[in-house]
Amino acid sequence: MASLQEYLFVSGLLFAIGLAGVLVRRNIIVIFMCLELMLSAANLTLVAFSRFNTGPDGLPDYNGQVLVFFIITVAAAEVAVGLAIIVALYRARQTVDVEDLTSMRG
Amino acid sequence: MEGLFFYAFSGFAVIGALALVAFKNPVSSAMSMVASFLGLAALFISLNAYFVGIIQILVYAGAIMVLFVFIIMLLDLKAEERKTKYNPLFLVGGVFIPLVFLIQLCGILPHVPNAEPEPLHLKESARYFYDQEKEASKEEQSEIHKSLSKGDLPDVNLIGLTMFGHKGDNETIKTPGYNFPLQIVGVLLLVATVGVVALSLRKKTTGEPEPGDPDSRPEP
Amino acid sequence: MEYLAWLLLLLPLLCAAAIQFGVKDSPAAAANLSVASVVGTFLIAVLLVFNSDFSSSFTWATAGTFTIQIGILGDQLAKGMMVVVTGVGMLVHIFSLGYMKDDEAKARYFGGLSIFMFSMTGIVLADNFIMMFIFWELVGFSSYLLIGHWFEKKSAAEAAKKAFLVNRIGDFGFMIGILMLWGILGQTFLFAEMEAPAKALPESQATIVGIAVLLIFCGAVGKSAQFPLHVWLPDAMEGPTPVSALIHAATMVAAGVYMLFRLQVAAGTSIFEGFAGTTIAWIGGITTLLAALMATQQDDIKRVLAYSTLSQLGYMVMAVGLAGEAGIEAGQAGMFHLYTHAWFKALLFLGSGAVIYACHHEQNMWKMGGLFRRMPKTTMTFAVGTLALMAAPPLSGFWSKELILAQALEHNPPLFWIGAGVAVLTPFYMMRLFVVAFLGKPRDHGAEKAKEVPPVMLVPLIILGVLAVVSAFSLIASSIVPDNDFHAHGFHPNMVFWISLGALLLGAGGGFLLYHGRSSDPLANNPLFKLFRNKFYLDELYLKLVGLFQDTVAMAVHFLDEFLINGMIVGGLARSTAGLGNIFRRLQSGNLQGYAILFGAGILLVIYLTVFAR
Amino acid sequence: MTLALILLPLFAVIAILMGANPRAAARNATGMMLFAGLGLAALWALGTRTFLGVDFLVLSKPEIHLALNFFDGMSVIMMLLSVIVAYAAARTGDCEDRHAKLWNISLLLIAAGAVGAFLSTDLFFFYAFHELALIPTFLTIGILGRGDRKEIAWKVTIYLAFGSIILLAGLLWLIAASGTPDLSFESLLKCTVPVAAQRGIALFLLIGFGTLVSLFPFHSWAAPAYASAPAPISMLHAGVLKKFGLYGLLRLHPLVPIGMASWLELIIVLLLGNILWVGFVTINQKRLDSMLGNSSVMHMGYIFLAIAALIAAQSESANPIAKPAAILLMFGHGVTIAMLFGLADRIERLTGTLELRDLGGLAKQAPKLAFLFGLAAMASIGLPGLANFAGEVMVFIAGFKGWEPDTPPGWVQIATILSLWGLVISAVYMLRAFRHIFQGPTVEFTRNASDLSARDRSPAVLLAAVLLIVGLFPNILLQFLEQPEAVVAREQAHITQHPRPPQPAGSAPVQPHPSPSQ
Repeated sequence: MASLQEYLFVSGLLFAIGLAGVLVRRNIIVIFMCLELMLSAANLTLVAFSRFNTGPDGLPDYNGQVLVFFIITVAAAEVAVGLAIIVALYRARQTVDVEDLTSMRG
Repeated sequence: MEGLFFYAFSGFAVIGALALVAFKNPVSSAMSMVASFLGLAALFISLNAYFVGIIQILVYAGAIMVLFVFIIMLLDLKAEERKTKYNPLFLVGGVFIPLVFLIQLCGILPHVPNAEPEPLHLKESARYFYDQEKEASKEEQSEIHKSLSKGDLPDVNLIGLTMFGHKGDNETIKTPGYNFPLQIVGVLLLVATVGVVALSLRKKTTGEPEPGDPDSRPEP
Repeated sequence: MEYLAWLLLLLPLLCAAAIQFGVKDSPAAAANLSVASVVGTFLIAVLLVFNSDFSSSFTWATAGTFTIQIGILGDQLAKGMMVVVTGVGMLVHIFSLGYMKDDEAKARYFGGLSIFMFSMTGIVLADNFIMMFIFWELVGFSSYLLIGHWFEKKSAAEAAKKAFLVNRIGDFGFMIGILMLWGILGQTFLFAEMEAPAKALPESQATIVGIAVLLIFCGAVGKSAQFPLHVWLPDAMEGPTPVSALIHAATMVAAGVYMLFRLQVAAGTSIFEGFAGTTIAWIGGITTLLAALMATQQDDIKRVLAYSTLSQLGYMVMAVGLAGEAGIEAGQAGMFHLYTHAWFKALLFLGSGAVIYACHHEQNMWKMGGLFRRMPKTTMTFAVGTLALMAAPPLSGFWSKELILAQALEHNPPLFWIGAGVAVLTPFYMMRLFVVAFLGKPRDHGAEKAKEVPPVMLVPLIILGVLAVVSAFSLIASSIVPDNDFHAHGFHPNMVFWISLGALLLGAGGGFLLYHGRSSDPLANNPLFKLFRNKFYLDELYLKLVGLFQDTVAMAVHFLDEFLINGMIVGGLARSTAGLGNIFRRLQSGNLQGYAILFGAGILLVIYLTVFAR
Repeated sequence: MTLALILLPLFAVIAILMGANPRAAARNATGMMLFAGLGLAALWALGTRTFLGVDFLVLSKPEIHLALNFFDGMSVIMMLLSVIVAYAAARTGDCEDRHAKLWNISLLLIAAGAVGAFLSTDLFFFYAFHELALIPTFLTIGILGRGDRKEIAWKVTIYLAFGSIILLAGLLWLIAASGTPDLSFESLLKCTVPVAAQRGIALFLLIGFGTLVSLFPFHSWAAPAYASAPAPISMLHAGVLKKFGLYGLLRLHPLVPIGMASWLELIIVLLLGNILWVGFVTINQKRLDSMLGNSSVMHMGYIFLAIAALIAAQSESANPIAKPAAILLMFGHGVTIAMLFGLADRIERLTGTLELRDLGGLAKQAPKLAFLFGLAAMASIGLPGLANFAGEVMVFIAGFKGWEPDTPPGWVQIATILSLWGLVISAVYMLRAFRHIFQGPTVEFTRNASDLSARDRSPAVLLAAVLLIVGLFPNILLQFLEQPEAVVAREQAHITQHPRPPQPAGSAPVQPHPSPSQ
């Protein structure tokens, strides 16, 4: 079975790819997907730690998995609200390209 | 054998992720994301986290993905066009920063213990919980009891115990549980639902400033 | 007794409050209420004189172990002074009923008078310095109110302001003096507790004590209008004439003398020894001379009286100052003069008020004349007052001035000769005033049509006229002026008597001869007298100084504040913040990915710092 | 019960947001605050000490309580000042209907913040409530202010943020150096700050609090801000909120007496800057509102003089007059300046101008206004019988408390003497203003002015009554303060604890950590 190091590396790799997507892509929906990917990558870390941190009773540390459960729940809410904001934004500006959304320029 | 699965599914997830970033068409990106999440779910399952893996598939690959695709369709988005004045700094930063991050990760990983995971004592635990359950409720033999008696330990059960708290042998509280956060999350979901509805409502009037709007005060 | 005394203090205050908050819209009621209250206080004051001493107090402010008391101290001095204050006050109130009959703001006027009576009573009865300062300020305030009674007149408003400000300058020194004396005399404000520490003062503190006394004297300089802060008093004549009689002649301006004498009684005259007492006496002497010289060339009838008030106050201050050398007797002489002066100066002012009233508010004496025939009773009382002020024997002014001159001759001969010189000038200018205004022929139609004033104004004049004659006799004076045994010893004509009699005849005769039958001042074009007429140009000098110092400095400071502090030093901070903000503004491109890159770079930096850099 | 004082304005804010009539809500809430405040003060005066407060633990490490209670008599007096001025402010000024919401919400929030800051017995909320009150101040100036409102709002924000940050740094340093187990004043004041750290902490506190109190040379924000802000906001800020800094200095002085004493000369120079320098600036003002703003800056100098006397004496028992004097003057000044700003607003409404040279003879048209303004002006220049005088005279006595007649006057005495000249200066500008506005012949702007209506008068009448009552009987307020025996006992107790070593920060007793699910 794979070691903790390997799981963490995969998790980091996914996170980095997600980060790269956030930085490179201009479509705000794709950026949003990349954010979800980063979240899931973090979840992988948690689950891996949970599995590799077995207690004296020989069971994984389920606190980690409960945390993942919470993260997924929050992420679902986040996606719903985020997409609603994107829709509202699109209605107002007729674009989802972040290059065009610069009204916060100082 | 398990090692092979690991490499296969992690490769699947990574390729899906790369495709997510690389595709120009948002629908294709969404599909690649599904692939990546499926791979991740498999990795969860390989870590004995069946419940989380299933949730990952149900919530992400199922619900959330549908939402994404639906919105993409709704907005009728086309593939990104190449902009004339795309700032190359973003491309450089977008490659450079994740790369440095990976390098830093590689710098840390050697300090992580590189051991095989300890084997899980699922059977013993199943027996232990079976005994406890039998003491608590003698009459009925539920499905859980049956599977426990067979030595199968559903990890949903364990997550539930962690989530809601359970008592140990000496009647002292072993884990206090996450009842309060759970309720908070419930409230959060409710608020999110209300918020989404509020956001999606179209304003009837446009242009007219509201009476209390201070910005509409004329300059003296 | 204490209750009566508290009532004496509070009655005018209650009356003022009732006028302001109750009967403001009914002037007649306000006037009657005010007169009733002052009659009540006079009766109480007389009652108290024939009773034993009293004292009573309550704690006004507490701070830890430190307390400030408000208390009344009813010794012989205070009780006597109360009779003077309430007596003059009562007559002035009654006179005002006639004088202010048709005034628009009668209620405000009587309210102001009541406030003044309250404040003056407080000064007289105060049993400690802080309480005295409190009422000291309050009399200044009521004087401000009453001088500015006709505030629509620019000159009245300016005069009120000037009076308040000049008094404030005096109070600046006064407060420092009070605080220093507090530190010196073992941290007590109470007059009753001052004697022991004052006796035990070491020789080494003589200088600091002298400075403290002089600073306290600053208060008297302001309130009693001594040189160099005398400039407000003549201007204060802008107020209604009864106010001038009550406040700016008889009572308030004498408060400075009273306060100094109170200190001498409380702490002994020893603290006035040395340069402090000498300085005070000389300031008094200079004031009396300068004021008398200025009085010789004034045309406004009230201003002549105002300068004569200054001059007489100079006598009193001189006497009080001599107490450092001469002991308490000199101070008593000053108080005696204060007492007699109050009656005859009130008489003179009220008399001039009657004249002004009769001449339809004409104050220039060269536009009067021949009033003797038209208003003989007023003229008679005015003549009595004039004689008393001239110190003609055996009127009241003679006795008290004699006493002061005797003290001066004994302890400070140069001051005696100044006093004697002023004793020539006083009859001179008073004779000028009397001859020009009352004798001869009317020079203006206002004077032609003048009629005798109504009884409500005449009666106070007559009472005061009687008092101006008899008040110095021991039958009356002994129960009011403290420890005055002057008359008990009888009177023997001595050198002082002959000198002052000669001065009186010289001045009065000169004045009569020079001004009898004239219609304009023969000395007006004499350059020396021009100097007197223009008050030695002191007002102009002050105006220039104030303009130079206060306004220029204020402007310069304002400029520096705007451009140095606000603009450069502290403003520089604001501007550099703004500049920094401008730099950071560039980073706020509004571009999501720009932010994300910065954010990512920041996280990398944090990881580096937390993980690798240790 | 003290919580009610905060909740009343906050509920009113919620009610306004939900559509209640803003003016009525603000007036009712401040009226009830006044009522409740007077009631609580009466209870305190009758001897009740214990059951008044509320205490919520909001954070356990470091231990922070949302504790609202009267820490001592000083809190009671400041609370009274807040509710009185809030009552008057809510009844002053007219705004257009479309601004009524913002106007009244700001007012209520400032009142709530001020009361909260003075009632917090916990350092964190003491600071936080003040900041809460500052935000609506900035907003109101920026949105509803007069003149160059944007720039003034920025200026105020920058100055006050600067002061707050310096103050925060000082407070954090103080907490670290004292090693206090929690942030409540009670445990804080039992601690001893190492002498080495006191000097630095004291400087930070002085500059931080000083900027909030417009101490020279950080004063130039105040006058334009008060001139620009709507009248109720000026009243609340100048009258109440600004006293936060002085309150804080008095509250924290026992912790860093030696450090403060080492900056005595600096404080004295700065306070003289307030009194004399700003005094001259005030003389040169041509508009009533900026004159009042500057005069309020100037009068801060006198309160600082009392604080300087306390600092020079290093302990309350050595100079028992200084602290009560400062508190009394804070109260008197707060009421007076609120009254002046409120009446200046009326004058502007009646005549349409505040330029002194355009006005004149208003006393003829509006005698009641003249009476009230004259009363406030006289209070401001220290007329006996009104609250300020009692404070001022005690400040001066406090200044001379430490003087030995054998020695030449010390720093504090010299400062006292020079400050006394400030009384002349303030008389100059106040009387000049009164003379120009109310006296002299009637002019174009004042010809058609009418007098105040009973409704317009009511806030000023309340403030005037307070000035008179406190001025005639200052003991009504001073009785709230500690008895001398209590001060000595407290300081003795502190001294006996003194030689203990400063606690390391980690050794604070760990509180049992309650689980959220229980």
